[in-house]
Amino acid sequence: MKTGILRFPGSCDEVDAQLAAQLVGEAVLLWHGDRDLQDVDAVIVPGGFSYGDYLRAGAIARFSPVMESVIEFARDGGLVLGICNGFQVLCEAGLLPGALLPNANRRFTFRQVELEVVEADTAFTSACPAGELLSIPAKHGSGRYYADEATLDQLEESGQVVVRYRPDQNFNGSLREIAGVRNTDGNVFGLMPHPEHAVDALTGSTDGLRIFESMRAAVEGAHV
Amino acid sequence: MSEQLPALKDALALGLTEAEYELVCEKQGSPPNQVELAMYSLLWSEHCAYKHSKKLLMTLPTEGPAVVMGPGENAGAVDVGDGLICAFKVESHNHPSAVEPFQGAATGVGGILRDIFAIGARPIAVLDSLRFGDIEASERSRYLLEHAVAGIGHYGNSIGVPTVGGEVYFEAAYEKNCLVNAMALGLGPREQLMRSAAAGVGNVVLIYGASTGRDGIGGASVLASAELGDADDDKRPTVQVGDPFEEKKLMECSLELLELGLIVSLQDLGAAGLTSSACEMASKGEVGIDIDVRKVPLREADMEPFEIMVSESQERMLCVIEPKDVDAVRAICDKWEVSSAAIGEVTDTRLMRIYSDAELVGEMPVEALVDDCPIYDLQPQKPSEPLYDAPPQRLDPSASLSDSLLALVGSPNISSRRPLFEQYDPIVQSRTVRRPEQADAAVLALPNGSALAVSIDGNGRRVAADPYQGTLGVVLECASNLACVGAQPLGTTNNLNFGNPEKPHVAWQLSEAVRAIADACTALEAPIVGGNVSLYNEGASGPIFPTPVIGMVGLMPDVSRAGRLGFVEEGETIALVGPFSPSLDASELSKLRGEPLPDGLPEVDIEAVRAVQLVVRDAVREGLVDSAHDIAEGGIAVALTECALAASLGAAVTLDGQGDVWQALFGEASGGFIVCGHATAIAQLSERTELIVIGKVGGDELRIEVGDEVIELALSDLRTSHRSLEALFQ
Amino acid sequence: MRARVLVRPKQGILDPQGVAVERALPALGFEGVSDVRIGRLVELEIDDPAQLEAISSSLLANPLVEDFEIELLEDAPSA
Amino acid sequence: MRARVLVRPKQGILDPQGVAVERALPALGFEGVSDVRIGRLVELEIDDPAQLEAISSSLLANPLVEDFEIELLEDAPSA
Ligand SMILES: Nc1ncnc2c1ncn2[C@@H]1O[C@H](COP(=O)(O)OP(=O)(O)O)[C@@H](O)[C@H]1O
Ligand SMILES: [Mg+2]
Repeated sequence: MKTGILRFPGSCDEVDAQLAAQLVGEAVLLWHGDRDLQDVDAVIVPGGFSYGDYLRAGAIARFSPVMESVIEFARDGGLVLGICNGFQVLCEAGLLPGALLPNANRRFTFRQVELEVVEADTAFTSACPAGELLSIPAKHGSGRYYADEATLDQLEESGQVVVRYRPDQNFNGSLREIAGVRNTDGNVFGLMPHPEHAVDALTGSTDGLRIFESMRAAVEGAHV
Repeated sequence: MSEQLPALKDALALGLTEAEYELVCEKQGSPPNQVELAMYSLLWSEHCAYKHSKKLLMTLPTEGPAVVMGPGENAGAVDVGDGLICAFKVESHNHPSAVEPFQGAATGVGGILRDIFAIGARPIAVLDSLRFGDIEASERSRYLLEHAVAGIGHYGNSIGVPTVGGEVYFEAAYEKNCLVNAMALGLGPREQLMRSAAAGVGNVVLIYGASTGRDGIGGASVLASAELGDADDDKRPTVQVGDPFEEKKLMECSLELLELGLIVSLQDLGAAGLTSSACEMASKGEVGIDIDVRKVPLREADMEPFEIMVSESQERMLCVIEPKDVDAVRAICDKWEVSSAAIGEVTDTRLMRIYSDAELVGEMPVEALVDDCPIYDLQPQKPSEPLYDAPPQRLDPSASLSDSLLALVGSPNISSRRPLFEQYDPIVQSRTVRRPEQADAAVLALPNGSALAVSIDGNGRRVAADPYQGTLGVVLECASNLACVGAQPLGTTNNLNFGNPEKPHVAWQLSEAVRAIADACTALEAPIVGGNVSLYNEGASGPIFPTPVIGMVGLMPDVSRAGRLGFVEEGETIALVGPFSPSLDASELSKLRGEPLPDGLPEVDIEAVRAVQLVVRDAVREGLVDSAHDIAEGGIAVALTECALAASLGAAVTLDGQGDVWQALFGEASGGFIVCGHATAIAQLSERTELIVIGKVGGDELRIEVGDEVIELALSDLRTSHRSLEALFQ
Repeated sequence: MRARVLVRPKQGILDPQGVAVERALPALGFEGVSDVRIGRLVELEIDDPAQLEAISSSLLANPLVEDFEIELLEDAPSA
Repeated sequence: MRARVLVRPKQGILDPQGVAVERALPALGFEGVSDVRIGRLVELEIDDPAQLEAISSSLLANPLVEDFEIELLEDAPSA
């Protein structure tokens, strides 16, 4: 599998995502100004502060040339994972439902959180049993997931809520404890916590690796 | 511009003395004009010229086997093996933070990061060292704390450099002068190491990064030709606003330029802006530089030449490049959306010549600007009267041992810093093996399986009680922190935060502290590779506590053996290691009890402490012990609490009942460590060093028996106390 | 032409900053303040004000969670 | 009474957000926009509008880096 990780001015966790993706295949960085996705099998929109998070997290990055290609790639069924700022960019770009608002605690917050895998039958979580708790760090200032009630109901019904915070760990105030959602086709997934920072026991947990392993399984399954 | 030359009164308003002004006139051969006076006044300021500290700094040990770059460049650097260097430095942003804590702290982080990438290293970590007034009593101090922490987080998080450690103390002596020091570390290939000396007559001087505005032109606005009326006030903002997004691009752009070998010399623009960076580049390279201020990209079009030269706008760099590389350099800047402009040329004149288009608006010998500022001798004198008031009493001296432990664990200087550090991203860059509260030092993995460890420390109260012994304690504590994770010090940086050095008692504090740093760093073989000095931190109520802040970087061969402070397993043996003779002098307990500072502290045996550090270091490296934690504020009882809370594992401990139980439990001193491990391992360790087995890990309470007395506290109660700072951040 | 875009959190969406301000006021001695909402103020110089609607809905505000209001100002505002 | 406080970065003070937005606009196909300044919009219900000046300078704006302007609105704004 070859993964492409976007690099915007202000991206911070793109190299971390690259290191994580390299554990399951090849991984290259894709410059925001280029439209060529270099034939990757999957795209990661990484964490950080693209364009300083000025105005609104993700608001400016979603207009970059590379995002035009990513939108097309996603429409064609390509796997797209948005992590933290990447999740915000994907929501701003309309590839995922909802929006991420400033944390309810009004502060950038770093915390190791436990995520419940709500949907294990997705291209991003197939390596996890449903109900499993993944210990993964979260770190952000705008991670409060919001969508209107009708949308939330519909997301839950259609299995689009993929991961949730344990209720006592939902520091950002996300509605219905939502930590990550996918699109209706299931090929685009965004979450606020950082699976790429949970791929090595030395620096934390290895629970995040499952996300990358699931993506590899999805890509390789599709190839056979 | 105004034709009228500034006069002596302007020089005085800019902080020069009459004698210094006369010396400037002599060096210039005539009274300086507006631009010249502005530049002299900055370069001859305490901040740039180290007028009152230079002689002391010369006494510091700066050489050692690992040192690749000592003091004198933007940051120091040590060799960490495999062709890599670690650059590091600590710097203060005290005054700006007292005025506007969010921006002051944020730009402090921005400034220290530029120093790191200016020498060709990629910033890999930030640490902060903070001092505020009594937060229990002072609304202002709570405000400063909250905003300074937010500012540090804002900058470090947004730029993608992890903040991996730090320290904060609250003491009334900092009420009017808070301290905000930030330290940064960087990693880079040794052959990419960059110096700031300008070279190559005919080479191009290029500025890149943010545009130049009126930021930080505080004092110098007295030079404005127009009378400053109320209406003009907002034309002269002094608050510098940080833009981490701009700096992120600046950093990536700089590192790419260095990697491509396009840069001859590089320097950040920090305090004193273009003036200091250009003059220092010229001075170090023994050349001259011509600058045309009209070529500098401006944020406000109507800036005068002197304003452009002294502006402290953030996120700017100055480099010297070969004329043939100008297009290539500018193309890289464009790629990163960083603006750039060729503004001058390296000359062989040894003059700084400032032009405004074709007009020469300032001409000064580089040597006069940079080297000829008078250096002053200190007049140290130990004060005959106590300098500091006794703190308010917060704990009844007749409180029980258990209540006293709870009070200590919940006191602002000891309680958990989690509400602060969880506003910082400690893990970006995927290198952080130990983050705050996991170990005494932060641990950062290196590519070859080894690791760096870093710690920052500075207990001002103990230094106030005894500048020499107190400072020894600070340096030793830093090294002890490194030992606890298994690291050996490679080098040290320091920030000397003191009051007015022209006062004999402050001069005494300063000289004693520097003497201690020199002695301790020599003994530890941890030479000083850089640092910073922040003087005049005082107001009508007196000086701050003398606060030498020490940052130390060490190396351990095997990252997988990095030590931790929390207990590990039920049933393990707990031992007290080291030549530990606790005393309540200047301790946290005596502070809570409202006792005044003593005059002097017990003597520290540096060699004995160093010896036990080596034993602990090796025991951690070998995996002989499972945890190690040095005893610091609050004594052994607090250290045990921290080991227990970090692991959510209780302990039952018996301490020697001879002597004063208060001293045994809460006394402080250098050289004590709590280690835990299997009984056989502890027995093995006892063959290497003085050690007392004091108890076992287990249960959900902390029980400490001492003589006839017992402390018995549920971990949950200790934890509640330990979280007391959370209330400030609701 | 100088223009101003006022961006506000939509009704019904929690505004933690607004809540914090509202909570802080009584402690500072200010009573009788309620319903505090904090949004963004964007001021700009624009050649073609007809573009403002598109700029606002695509960039300055996120219509899912924010409302916006455009004001055209003849003169420069009293800075 | 409904009131509105416009909080802006002071003249001469760097406005990183404004700069970033201004730079981004041409890439989105919007030309001819300049001098973008981004501030805060605070709207509130207040019994005694005479307090607004004090509230603004002590809490809503940081007078070191921001200016503010108070507008009293008779009716509720078109939310
Ligand atoms: N306390 C100190 N100990 C050792 N070196 C110091 C100390 N204070 C300043 N220096 C050195 O003096 C030089 C100038 O420092 P500074 O003016 O802070 O530089 P910059 O403007 O690059 O931050 C640096 O190389 C710094 O390391
Ligand atoms: Mg420097």
